Amino acid sequence: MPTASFPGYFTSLPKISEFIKEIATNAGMDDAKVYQIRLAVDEAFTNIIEHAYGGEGKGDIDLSIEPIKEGIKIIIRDQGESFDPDTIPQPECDVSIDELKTRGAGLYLIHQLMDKVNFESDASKGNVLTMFKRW
Amino acid sequence: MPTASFPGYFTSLPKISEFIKEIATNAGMDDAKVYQIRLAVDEAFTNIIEHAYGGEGKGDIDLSIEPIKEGIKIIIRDQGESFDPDTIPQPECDVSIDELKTRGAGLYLIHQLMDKVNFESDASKGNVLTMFKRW
Amino acid sequence: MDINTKQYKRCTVVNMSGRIDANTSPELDNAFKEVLENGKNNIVFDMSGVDFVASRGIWVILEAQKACKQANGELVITNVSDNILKSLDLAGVKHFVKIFPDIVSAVGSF
Amino acid sequence: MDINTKQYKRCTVVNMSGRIDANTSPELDNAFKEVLENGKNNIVFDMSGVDFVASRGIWVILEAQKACKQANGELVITNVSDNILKSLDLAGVKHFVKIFPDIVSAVGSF
Ligand SMILES: Nc1ncnc2c1ncn2[C@@H]1O[C@H](COP(=O)(O)OP(=O)(O)O)[C@@H](O)[C@H]1O
Ligand SMILES: Nc1ncnc2c1ncn2[C@@H]1O[C@H](COP(=O)(O)OP(=O)(O)O)[C@@H](O)[C@H]1O
Repeated sequence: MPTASFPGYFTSLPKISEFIKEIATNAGMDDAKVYQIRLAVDEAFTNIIEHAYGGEGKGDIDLSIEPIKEGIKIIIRDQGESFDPDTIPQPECDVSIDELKTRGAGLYLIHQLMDKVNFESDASKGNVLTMFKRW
Repeated sequence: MPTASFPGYFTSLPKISEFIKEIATNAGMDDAKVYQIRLAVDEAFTNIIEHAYGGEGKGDIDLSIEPIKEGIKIIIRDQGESFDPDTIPQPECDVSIDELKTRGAGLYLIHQLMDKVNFESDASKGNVLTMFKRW
Repeated sequence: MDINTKQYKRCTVVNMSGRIDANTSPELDNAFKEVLENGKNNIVFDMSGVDFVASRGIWVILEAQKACKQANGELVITNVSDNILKSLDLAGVKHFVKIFPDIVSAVGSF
Repeated sequence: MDINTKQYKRCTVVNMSGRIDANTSPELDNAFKEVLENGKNNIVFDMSGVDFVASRGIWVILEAQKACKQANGELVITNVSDNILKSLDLAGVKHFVKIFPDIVSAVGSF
């Protein structure tokens, strides 16, 4: 199972994207789905840096990507603050451009892009985000 | 010396152009000059159909193209009315668009595009336009 | 030869492919006239597909420019190949018609 | 990443290449703000060179749209790749921003 650790900087994002792209493409995932996984992982990393660690350079993020029978499984771990995603409201798009609060689609996109998303916080293991995308 | 006879219709023009292009290109003329020869020949044919024959379908036009030491020589013959090119005034371009008489650059272009141009009328041979373009 | 016309907010793009000579220039002439008859007087003539222009073609372009200007509009041309550009220059076309390097700047000029 | 801006008569074309993510979106944000500070409020964002857009990029686009509209202008986007288009659709971008298939129709819409 390919695993890598990335420093919690936004400059890691293109490297993470390439890492996912290579493994998912070689595993046989089609281009559109590879893009969707890359985007979900990018959103997750950005949130961890910004919200769990509270900024860049506060900690590493571990990524593992595992092609399994039904699809590709992604596990992302960090040692930052934990949070409960169920408390986060969905973004609205039924509003005019002036009313639009221009933030907050990351979590929403992750759920839309991936077939399964699970978030767990554990005092010893830290935060673990597990995502799954079908072939 | 490649020679061909074309019926005096405007639909002959693309064929004449291809004929020139192939021979001049194969003879080693560069693309820009080949284009200039094609344009001069096109203008000459159009004038012959329109002015010497007074319309389409009135007679044939003979074309010969001869690569010589210094360049390419073109001879165009028709059996139409003869004319004296020296009597034709040069087109003006020092005028406003409204004053511009929008006709009459064919002869001017032929002279600009080719290095030598000679027109002869002869009762037995008809009209002979000889043009020359240096390599 | 193939002529297409596309209407944008402030101009009409006319594009043609192939040769503009004594045989085909009447069709181009008609295409320009149709645009003007529809009340449009800003024309971008996109020459990306044109590979040969005889003086008949030049006159059609200049006639169209005349008509556009008389209707307070303008005709501009774009995507002119090097060979054609040289012959348009010989005929003095640039004194009467703006030539843009690409269609975006031509459309964006209106 | 590379951002270029080109002014036309009625709109400014901004194009960017590469990724628009948390790392690079501030530069795009600045480019849009600069256009608006120059008194221009019609923007065509040409995404032909963009190969990845994260939600940060989407917000930059929507913020720019907000600012354009407040100045009585508009931002439109064009040349969006299929993958990016799908994610913009998920985020509901098309409710707020017109998407044109090519830059000529985008520029020609102003
Ligand atoms: N990994 C995380 N750790 C802590 N908080 C998070 C995390 N991911 C998201 N959040 C919280 O959820 C909110 C919504 O996240 P998101 O939809 O990605 O939008 P944004 O990050 O633009 O605010 C964030 O503002 C933050 O409060
Ligand atoms: N081959 C020819 N035979 C007879 N008259 C010609 C010939 N070529 C040109 N002319 C005369 O010269 C004039 C100018 O020709 P040209 O410059 O080609 O412009 P146009 O043909 O558009 O009038 C023509 O109007 C015609 O009177």
